[in-house]
Order: sequence, then structure tokens, then C-alpha cells
Amino acid sequence: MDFWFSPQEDNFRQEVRSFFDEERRNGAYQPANYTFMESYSPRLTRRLVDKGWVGLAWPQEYGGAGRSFVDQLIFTEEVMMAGAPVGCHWLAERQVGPAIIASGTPQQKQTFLPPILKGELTLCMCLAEPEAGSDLACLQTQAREVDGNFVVNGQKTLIMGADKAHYAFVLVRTGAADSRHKGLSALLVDLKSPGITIRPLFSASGGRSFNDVFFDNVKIPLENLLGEKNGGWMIATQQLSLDRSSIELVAICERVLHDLVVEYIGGVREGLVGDMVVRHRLAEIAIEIEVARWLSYRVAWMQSRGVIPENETSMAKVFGSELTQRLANEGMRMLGLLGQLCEGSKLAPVRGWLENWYISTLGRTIGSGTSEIQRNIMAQRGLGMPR
Amino acid sequence: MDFWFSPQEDNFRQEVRSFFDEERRNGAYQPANYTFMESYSPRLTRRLVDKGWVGLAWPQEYGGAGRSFVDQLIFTEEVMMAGAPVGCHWLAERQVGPAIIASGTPQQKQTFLPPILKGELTLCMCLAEPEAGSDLACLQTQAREVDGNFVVNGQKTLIMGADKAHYAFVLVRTGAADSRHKGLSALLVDLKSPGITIRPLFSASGGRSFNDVFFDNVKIPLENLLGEKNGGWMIATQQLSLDRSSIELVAICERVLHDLVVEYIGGVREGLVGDMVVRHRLAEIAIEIEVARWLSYRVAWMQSRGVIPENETSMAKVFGSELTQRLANEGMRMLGLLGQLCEGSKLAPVRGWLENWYISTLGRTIGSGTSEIQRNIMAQRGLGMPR
Amino acid sequence: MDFQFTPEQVKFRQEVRDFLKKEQPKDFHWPWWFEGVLGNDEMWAISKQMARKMGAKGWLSLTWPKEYGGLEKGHIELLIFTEEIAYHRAPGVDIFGIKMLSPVLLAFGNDEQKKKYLPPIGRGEMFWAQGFSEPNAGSDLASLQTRAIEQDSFYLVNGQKVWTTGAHRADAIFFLARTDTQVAKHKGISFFLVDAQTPGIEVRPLINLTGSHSFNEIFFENVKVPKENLVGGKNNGWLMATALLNFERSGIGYVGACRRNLEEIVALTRNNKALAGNPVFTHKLGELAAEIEVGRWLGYRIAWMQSKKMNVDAQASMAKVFATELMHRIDNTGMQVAGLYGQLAEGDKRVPLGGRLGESYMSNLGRTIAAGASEIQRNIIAQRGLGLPRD
Amino acid sequence: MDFQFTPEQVKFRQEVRDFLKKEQPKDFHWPWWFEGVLGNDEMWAISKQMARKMGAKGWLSLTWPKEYGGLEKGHIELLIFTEEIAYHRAPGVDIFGIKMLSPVLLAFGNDEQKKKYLPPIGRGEMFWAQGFSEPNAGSDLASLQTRAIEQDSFYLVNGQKVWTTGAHRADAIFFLARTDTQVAKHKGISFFLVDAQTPGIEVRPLINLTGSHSFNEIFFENVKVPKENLVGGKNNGWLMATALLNFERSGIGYVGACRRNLEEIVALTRNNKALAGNPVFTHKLGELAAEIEVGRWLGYRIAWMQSKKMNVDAQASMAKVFATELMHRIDNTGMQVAGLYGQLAEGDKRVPLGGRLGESYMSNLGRTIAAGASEIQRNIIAQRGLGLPRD
Repeated sequence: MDFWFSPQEDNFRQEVRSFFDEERRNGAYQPANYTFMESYSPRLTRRLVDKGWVGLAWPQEYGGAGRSFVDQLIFTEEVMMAGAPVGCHWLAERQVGPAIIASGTPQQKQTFLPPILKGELTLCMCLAEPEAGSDLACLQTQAREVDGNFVVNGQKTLIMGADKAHYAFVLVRTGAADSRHKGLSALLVDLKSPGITIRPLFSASGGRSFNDVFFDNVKIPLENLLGEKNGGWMIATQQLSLDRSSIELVAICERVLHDLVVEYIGGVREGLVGDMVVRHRLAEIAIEIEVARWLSYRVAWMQSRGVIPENETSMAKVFGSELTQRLANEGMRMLGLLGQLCEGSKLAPVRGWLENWYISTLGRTIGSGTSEIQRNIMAQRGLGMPR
Repeated sequence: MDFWFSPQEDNFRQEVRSFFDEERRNGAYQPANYTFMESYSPRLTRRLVDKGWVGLAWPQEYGGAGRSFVDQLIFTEEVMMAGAPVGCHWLAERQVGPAIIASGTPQQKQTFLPPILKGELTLCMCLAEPEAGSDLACLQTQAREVDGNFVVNGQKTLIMGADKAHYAFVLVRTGAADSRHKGLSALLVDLKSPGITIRPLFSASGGRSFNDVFFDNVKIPLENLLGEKNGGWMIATQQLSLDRSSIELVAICERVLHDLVVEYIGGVREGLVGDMVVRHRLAEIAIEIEVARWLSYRVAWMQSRGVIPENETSMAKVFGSELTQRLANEGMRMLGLLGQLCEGSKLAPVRGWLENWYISTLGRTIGSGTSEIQRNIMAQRGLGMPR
Repeated sequence: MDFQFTPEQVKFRQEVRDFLKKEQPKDFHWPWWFEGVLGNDEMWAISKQMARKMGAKGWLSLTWPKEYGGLEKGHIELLIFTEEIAYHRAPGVDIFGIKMLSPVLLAFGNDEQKKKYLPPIGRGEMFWAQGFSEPNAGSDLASLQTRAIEQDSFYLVNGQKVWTTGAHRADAIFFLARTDTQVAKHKGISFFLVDAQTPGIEVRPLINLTGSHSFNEIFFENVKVPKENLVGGKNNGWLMATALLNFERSGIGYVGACRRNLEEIVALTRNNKALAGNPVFTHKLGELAAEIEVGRWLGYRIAWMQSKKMNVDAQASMAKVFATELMHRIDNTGMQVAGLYGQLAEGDKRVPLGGRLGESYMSNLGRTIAAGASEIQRNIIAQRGLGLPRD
Repeated sequence: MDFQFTPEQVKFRQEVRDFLKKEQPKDFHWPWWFEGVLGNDEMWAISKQMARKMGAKGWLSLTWPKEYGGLEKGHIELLIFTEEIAYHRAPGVDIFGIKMLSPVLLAFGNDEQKKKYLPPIGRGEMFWAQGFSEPNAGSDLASLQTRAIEQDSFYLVNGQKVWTTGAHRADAIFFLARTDTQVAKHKGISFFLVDAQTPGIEVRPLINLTGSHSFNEIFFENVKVPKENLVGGKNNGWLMATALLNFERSGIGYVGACRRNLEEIVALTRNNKALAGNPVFTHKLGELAAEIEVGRWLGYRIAWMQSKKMNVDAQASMAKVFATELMHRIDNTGMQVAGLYGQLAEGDKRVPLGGRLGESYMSNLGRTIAAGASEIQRNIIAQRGLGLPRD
């Protein structure tokens, strides 16, 4: 029994941490802000490929390192704490790649997996739409089969990183207009295809990380269909995540708390050090991070033993995502007036990152009522309450 | 415009306050605990009758003083702050009397109203039942019409003050077993009637204020039916309260806060005076009392102008009742270990009253989901949300 | 007890509404927090225009004595005006000149100062900035370091201010400077007025998180401030900076803004079947509506108490804590209704309610209910409302 | 990383369960908080019986050295035992003798003291009370006033203790007394053991709110305590009173109790159609279940860290705050399921779950998550967990 990491696991963590420390010291990367998916450093991605850390938990038969989910969890924690800019390969490695491994044709595997593992293929996820919001069952972007191609028409919105990606995972409607989740298909789309237009969107905090993506009679070869036709729902809801522990939410919270305690209170606002109310709030957040952490660890541990977690993933997701909101709220309260300054201002504490994160965390639990669905799962599967 | 009390109203408050101050100084009464309905002082009740303060807002044609609802609100606030034991006449004056005025026969008015106004008729409310809890639509106590009488069989439970009352307002089923709220009637029952047995119940905090009341073939004359046969639901839900402001909840909170600040923190536990966390919690409660207070004032003011409040009463009730719970919680936290001592212990702070109240406040929002119903009213009538 | 306004007051409210309907540019939503307007040339121009029109009505000097251009109205009228302005998101009231400086001048200024400064402020022709905060003073205002050394006919000022909202728009600045270094720190401070164009004053922008320019740093380098610009006597500045003056303290502006925001959110919700049918959500809206009613009453009562010359310290703190935290709850609820698009910036055509919710959500939490701010108010409540000793 | 117990540990847990199934009187629910048992003769008798049986198994001295009757097991075994005891609401573990005194004796006692006191404690034959609190010391333990004056072969003790749980049941008392009045207050305190029957000791009851007798006052009047009953040397008492000794700090007892309570509440809810179909309510239960899982892990990790001799201060504080506040949330939820009958006293046939919920609800909030208690823990977290300086 070992209620923590094994010496081998600790060594691995140390190795990863030292690597990032040194890279940062060498100026090889600048720490990314808390909405880390916006970050982008081909150079760092290449370094991680060289270390064999892209595809860490992928099966060896597909060129991955075949390491355990616990190792991957450790790696994710360290990436977040280091503020490493991993946006170049993250969605490809963590979300789309696993879906291709699970559902792709031999041809697709051969085409897409090697460049993903080399960090050379940047992907983005095209799910949300103006009318449907994040309710996938209402998606309207249409793909008709015409002469050996899908012809795609429609609009995706709030797409992070579309301006930098090579390919997109696009969920389209191939069934009837009212087929809801039964008429969706997943396409792998080359973003250089004629008819695609990408336009930036600006977020309330001034960041430019979202895009609109317009499809105007875009021809996508039939062989770029991922999985079955009309089988996109299953891929989008079940296969788009290899690692379901939500550890990235916990780890980013840990980084934010660290920055608040060390940089802000330990530096800019020493006066808050003795403020009992602030101290207790910080302690409360520390407890909640421990709580969320364990829920994540449990999922990774179950996965590493080949057990498929059920309501355990719901618990990790609900706690982790709601914790990000609480922490962002508390953080903004502590920053006070200083929190009104933008990234880059010399007076902005914690480099002005908190504000951007504050508004983005709200997206994690709203929309399709994600938290509510997770809570239903917890009550029904966990406690046997009636549906 | 006058966003507070008029000089006349202020004078009346002062008169009431001086009266209670003097009574207490004279040893005419001992302050009651926070669950004040358990208190019982025929002597004080007689004094209030002499002052003309029992039936203060009753119409003059029924022997009341015909004063405004604002005066009644002022009086109620002062009664609560004084901790006056008013259990002798409170339910009769505030709940059952108004229902008799609204629905009683001339004979019933003549029989019951004068002794109520003289403080000589103590009443209790027999609503809850073992199987039905507080869901009135499920009541099972049955009354059959036999030879000019209702014959009542069944059991009521959790009846406060039944051991000291002369009469009871009893809600019984006169319709079919499945008639739900359409088959209920209200009876005025002499508790000395043969076949009635009253047994005390002990609450978790050790108090003895509840009773079981058993009816075994109890004969009640037909003329003791209040209102229409099968019309009991309307009486129980609409007429059992003349003053719908919930001000008694607010005023009792004010008394508890006062005792905590002055007696406990100002006396027993001076160390808490400088505790920022405690100070802020107290300030928070003070704000919430102001909030609840206004919601109550508004109802009384509307009533005094002859306007019938709708969702305003729901707001006052939800805020007031939930505030009692929060305050009881905060108070118990502040008392700490000292809160484990019982009423009467020399070390028990604030005379050990908080514990009893702590457990009783829970009853105000549970059971039939009262708070939830009130919230529905607020959302539907107040904001026009769909049912 | 009578929770109604007099017929005259009701009429005045209607007059303000009619004016705003006529004069406020259509679809113009002034950010409830003053600064939003300062980074935008067009908004600033509209704001100045509206200020003149309101000034012409006498509404910017509602409570002032007639000799300085005032209408000599009471606190209740001021409350009504403030509530309507906030609810309608109308521009034109310069909080620095109208709300902060003019009560100081009325109470401490000499007659010459009153005659010189009050009329143009009241006409909506002169705009001010407040130079209090300094980079090294943190939250301890009294330790400010800007020096003003008395010379023949002027004070020579050197130092730096920070967080100066709107300094780049202001015609003049009122500020605190140290005039005596030999006494306890709050005893050596004086209160000055200075024309923003005076040589030696440099204003540098601080860009806020929405990319807009409302905060500034001000550098004073050998600035000569005429002696007649000293208000309230040398070394008396601390008194003026901290005196709880007889201004409008009801917090009704927050409540008016809350009310408008919630009305818009309720309308949004009615169009969203899933949310409108979800009791968890509609119950929350119902409670917020009730709380707004409470906030209004707290505000009305404070204005009424002030009109009776009663002390309102504890009540004003309660009203402020309550209203600012209420606004955060409302905005948060609104952001949930707005969904993912709520994250988009003001101006994007798809962001609900023109992105005003997001703007308010972003700025409210840190600015008005920050750890310090609400907690200081709670401490005032504990002391003055509950009678606990100073901590 | 491996969140499982070893096969031996799993077997040990089963052994404890089998023992409790066989030996614990049917339908006997020991209140999770030790005191509940002390006011009731029958419960106390059962508790003593169970103590002897557990003592015979060696489970009361699981981690002690063999020479004092221990089994020399590790922290994990102690954790398993504690969790099962709490979950099964089993009587027999005297927290004063087992959990508080024995670690002090093991660390600071001399060989004679260990040999004299540990074996009977471990056999479940000797029960203790703790005389620390005093009426005038408040929360400042170090200012205690009970005096112990050194004489020939004994110390002469005079003074008063309060809040002494179970003093009327105890065979002996360990207590602090002042042995030097000339030094800083925490430097003049010593730690003594005394037979409860010693002449001059008077125990007076304090009745708690459920009418039961578990607290006491103790009066010492010229009590002669033999010198060999001084533990750890004269004036070293403060060290022993405050040292964070090597005992079980996982808080797993709270979690075990939480788990059992929630299981019962879930069963009650399943029988209540209205509640079982109300998502507001079932979601709350689902979250509580998740939080219990978290609490278990926090506890397991602490035991594991202790077994590796790691410092667990911050973690233990987190676990304690989390588990005690969790228990309050569980009890509060339970009281809502129980409805009006939840208010009735233990023993009434209609009160759900035998009234245990109400008892726990009444006692938990004030006792374990009181303003002070949880906040001291949070301060420890801020200091030792987050590295903030002492406040």
C-alpha cells in the first residue's frame, strides 16, 4: 500500500520539474498565463517531443511511451505548475489523438498519429455554434456527401486556437436536421481547405483567444470521417479524453494559489499577511485543492489499474471546475483595485493573469448545465437515487 | 413621506417598551426563552388585556382596539425584544381569533371572541399528524357526522402548548380518504371533551414543549365547525394569520443578536471582541436583520393601507425563517463548548436559550418544503416565470 | 410610517425620466461605474454634453445654496435623481467634482473658493480628478509622500500620485500633499486645488484589463500651486479627506444599477426555455428581486435619515456592503444566463446585453467588494451598529 | 501510487469487523462523541466490558512496544481500527487514557510510570479524565491557577478544574498545575497523575443540554499527590500539554462516523418519494458522498505519512476542518430528511434513526467547528501549509 507516489514516480516528477526549471532559466520559454491553452511555443513542444513526453500515456504500438496514467498525471501537474506553454500540441495529444487511436482507420492512424507525436500537427476543436451554444445535440453545421466528399456549410464559434491550428476536429450534422445527437459525425478537417474563413473574437477581459470559423462549401474527403458516419456523438462525449482525472483543473488552481500567496501577498500586498479573514480564505482554498486533488488522483489510479471510473470522473470534474470559479472569485477580491490592470501593466499583480482566468472559469460549468448533469450521475450511480 | 415611524408610532413604541421594562423590574415576569411560544404567564396576559393590547389590530366591532397593522408590528417587536411570556393568549389572539372573525358564525363569535380578548381562553393548533407530517393534504384524523355531533378519531402530534390550552383548533378530514385538501374541516375543540388524551413529547434539546394529542371517539357539537364543511384548507392556509409580516421572526433574531453581542461577547467571552472573523459574521447578521426587517415592514405597511400583499409575504417569510437558521448556526459556533450546557446551568451563556432555539429553527423551513413553495410564488408572481 | 414619496417628489422623478428619455442618446448605456466612459472619446463627449444639460436644469447642484447656483432641495430629491440616473445608465454626473469635491468646498472652502469653483461645477462645465493614492502609501493614505513647500505666494509641489481616475480628462485636480514633516503623519497634510494645465504636471496612462484608459499616474515636478488654492487651512487636509460629509450616502446608485441589470437578465431568461423552467434558477432570480427591493428601502431610509440630520454611518455601511455584493450576485447570475457568449467583449454583436454584464462582472468584484472594502464596512457596522469596541 | 491496503491490513480490518459483529450488543449505537456514554450507567457498563475485550485482543495498545503490552503495529493498523470503531459506533476506547495520556507516558514517562500505568490502560481496565481547563483561564490554558506546592514526598494541590469530561467515571486523572509562580506562565507548569479517590478531590456534575451528565468540575483541596506521579520533570508540563505527539491524527474517526450517518440518511431518503425525486436534494447527497471519499483519503494519507515519520501538521488540520464541517453538513441534511420528528429526543419511538442525528447535530456545531476551533486549524494551514508567517 502506498498512499502517495512511489519513489520511481517521485523521481519522474523530479526529472520533469528540473527540466522545466532549466528551460525557464535558459529563457527557453516564458510562463504561460492561467488559461494555458492559449499558449503556443513550437520550440518547447519540440523539446518535449525529444524527451518522449508527448504521447506519454499513448500505447507503444502507436508510437507512445506506454507509461501509466499516474505518470501522465504527474507530468500534467508539473506542466501546469511550470506554466509551460503547451498549446501547440495539447489538444492533439490529449484529446484528438486518443480518439483517432480508438476510432480511426489504419490510414488515419498512419497519417495523423506520427505528426502529433512529433508535435508538428496543431489541432483545434470545432464544437460550439452560434445557435446551439455548447449543446451538441442542436448543432447545425451540415455535411452532405457529394461525389466522394463531404461538403460542409455552417459556422463554429468560440474556437480556441483556430488561428494557429493545422487541422480541426469538427463535429457536423450528417443526419436529418432533427436527428439531434444521432445525426452527428466527426471530421478531421485541414484548415487550409478552400472555403474556410477564420475570424478572431475578443473576450471581455481583452484577450484574443477565440475565433469564429466559417465553412462555405468546404470539400472534405470521405476518408477524413473519424469513426462511423452519424457516430460523432460517442466520439465527442467519450473518446475525446484519454485522461479523465481533471487534474489540470486542480494543478492550475495550485499554481494560482501559489502565485497569490508567494507573489502577491508575499510581495506586493504584505499588509494582507496578517489579515485573518484573508488567511482563513486561503486556508479554505488550500483544503479544497486537497479535496479536488484526491478526486483526480483516484481517477488516474483507477485508470492505471485498468479499472474504468464512472461517477468518480463526475466528482473530479464538478469539484475541480467549481473550485476554479471559487478561487478566481477569491483571488479577484484579494487583488482589489489592482485586479483592474491588464496583463503587461507594471503594477498588475501576478502579471495580470487572474482577470483573464476569472472570466474564463465561468465557462466551465455553464451552458449545457454540465455541472448539473455530473451531479445527476453522482446521485443516481453513486447513491442509487431514482432517475 | 416617512421612511420610518411617525412620532405617534414612536410614542406608542416607547409606551410599550416602558411598560415591559417596568414589569420586568417589578419581577412581574421572567423573560421567556427564544422559543417564546412555550412561555406562559396568565398574570402578564391579564396585564396586557388591561392595557388594551390583546386584540390590538382586531376590528372594533369585535371588541378589538382597531389599531393599525403598523402599531401591531411595533407591539410585536417590543414583545419579542422584551422576551415577554405571551404563550397564554398568542395563538388565540394572533391566529385562531382572526379566523373566527373571518369565518365564524355569530354564535361562535359571541362564544369565543370575548374570552380571547380577556386572555382567558388559551388555544393550541392541532395540525401535524404522525403519518402526514406537516403536509396538510394528507391528514387522516377523521370526523364523521353522527347524531348532531362530529365524532373524531385519530392522532395529532408535535402540538405545542396542548397541555396548557383550553381549546384546540383541529383540522380534520370530513371528506373521503383521498379527498386531499378538499376534504378538510376546521373544528374548535374543547380539550376537556371525553376521549382526548394528551401526552408530552421531549425535544432533542431536552425541552418539553410538544405533545401528542389522541382523539378516541370524541364528540364535538356540529356548531363547533368553523367555516364551511370541507372548507378547512382555506382557513388553515389563509385565515390563520391576521398579521402576515413575519416580524416576530425578525424581532426574535434581533433579540438573539443583542444577547450575543451584549451578554456573551460583551461579558462572558471578551476575547471574541477583537476576533475579526466573529466581528464580520456579526456584522453580516446585522445586515441580514435589516433586510428581513424591511421585508416585514413593507407587508405591515401595505396591510395598514388596505392593500393585500401577495409575494411580499413570501419574501418576508423566506428571509425571516432562513435568517433564524443562519443566526442559530452562527450563535452556536460562537458559543463553542459553552453551548453544550443546558438552560439553568450557571456557566451556560445567554441562559442556555440558544440551543433550544437552534434545533427548533430547523422546523421552520422543512417538512412540506415551505421555503420552496414561497420561492415558487416569488419567481412566478414576482417575475412572471412560467409555472 | 409611510413608504411613499410626496406628490412633488413623484413629479420630480417623472421630470428626470422625461428629460432622460428626451436627451439621452438612444441605446446609450453609460457604464454604471464612472470610469468606463473615460477611455472613450465619443462617450466622454456625450457625457460632457449631458453634464451641461443637467447643469442647466440645476440637477448637478440640487442641494446647494442658491447663492452658488444650487436649488436648495433635500436629500430625498437627490436620492431620486441618483436612482434614476443609475437605472437609466445616464452619463453626465462627475463623481469627483459633484460628489466628492463640492461637499468639501461647501463645508471648508472660503467664500472666494466657493464662488469661483462651485458654479462651473454645478453648470457641468468643469471636471475634476482626485489625487489621493500614492505608489508607496498602499492602503495607508496618511503616509503619503508628495511634498508641498510653502514659498512666497505659492506652494512648490513635488511627488507622484497613482490610480488617478480620469486625470487625462479633468480640467483640474484636487489633491493631498504633505506640508509638515515634523508632526504625526496625518497632521501634516493639506488639501489643494490645481489647474490640470499647470506647468510641471505630467499625466501618464495606466491601461486597465479591458484595454481602456481610465486610470493614470500623475507626476508633480516643481509645480507652483497658488496659496489661494489651499482649502480649509494648512495642515488640515486629513480632516477633509476623511470627514463623512453631508453627501448622498444611500448607495441608491448601486441599487438602481442592480435593478436595471436584473430586469434585463429576467427578460433574457424568459426567452430561454431551459432556464425559465429550472426552479433552481428562477428561485435565485426571485430572491434577487426581493433583495433589490430591500436595497432600495435601505437607500430610501438613509436619505430620509440624512434629511432629518441623523447619523447614518452604520446604515450607510450596511447599504453599501449589501448593494455591492448584491450586484456581484446579479452579475454572476446574469453571466450564467448569457452562457458562453457572455465571455465575449463589449461590442461583439452576439454578446448578450451588449457585453455590459461581463464588464460589470469583471470590474465589480475586485473594485467594490474587495477583501478590504467590504470588510472595512463590516467593521464599521460592528462598531457603530452593534456597539462593539474598536478593534 | 497505490491506494490499496496490504492483504494483511485487509484481513485485520475484517477481524475487527467480525469481532464487533460478535461482541457489540445488537442495536447498540455508541454516540460518536465520547461523552454521550458517560451520563448513562448502562452504556458505561457496556463500554467497560467492550474495553476489556478489546484490551484482551491487544487493540487498545496496537502501536505500543511489546514490553508494555503493545502489539508494535503501525499507524495504518491504528487507522483501520479507528475507522471501524467509528463506523460501527462501538464503545470501549477511552480517548483520555488511550489517545491522550498513553502517548505522553510513552514519550515522557519514566520506566516505572510506564510499567505501572500502561498495561492496565492497554487491558481496558483503567479509565482516565483530563484536568486541563480552568474557570478563569478561558481559552488561555497557560494562565491556569491550580497550585501544586512541593513538600517532602508529595505535592500539595489546591485549585479548580472545569469541563472535565467523565471525571465521575474515571479511576484516575491527569492534570496540569502550577509549580512555579516566578517564571513566565507557561514555564511554571507541571503534569501530574492522581488517583481519583485521593482525599481532597471533589467532583461536581455539570449537566449538558440534553440533560445528561458528562462534564464536571473538579475541586482540589489540599490534595497530596505523591512525587512519583510527576511526569516528565518539574515545570515541564507545558511541553507535554502541547507537544504534537505521535498519536493517530488522521481524523478518520470523524470520517467513519460521517460515513455511517450518511448511509442511514440515504436509506431514509430512498423511502421518501418527495425527497428522492428532488434533484436539489439528491445532488446534495451525492456531493456529501463524494466528500466522504475525500475525507477518507485525507485520513489514509495522514496515517501513511505518519508511518513514514513525515510531518503532518498542515494535513491533519485540513483533515480535521474538512471532516468536522462535513459532519455538520451531513447532520443538517439528515435533519431535513427527518422532518419535524427530527426535533424529538433520543428514545422517542418516532424520531428517525433513534434520535442520533439530532444529538450529533446539537453537539457537533458548537463543539468541533466552533469559531475558535476551526479557525485555529485554518491558521495552522495558512502557516504551515501555505508558508505564511505567524500572525
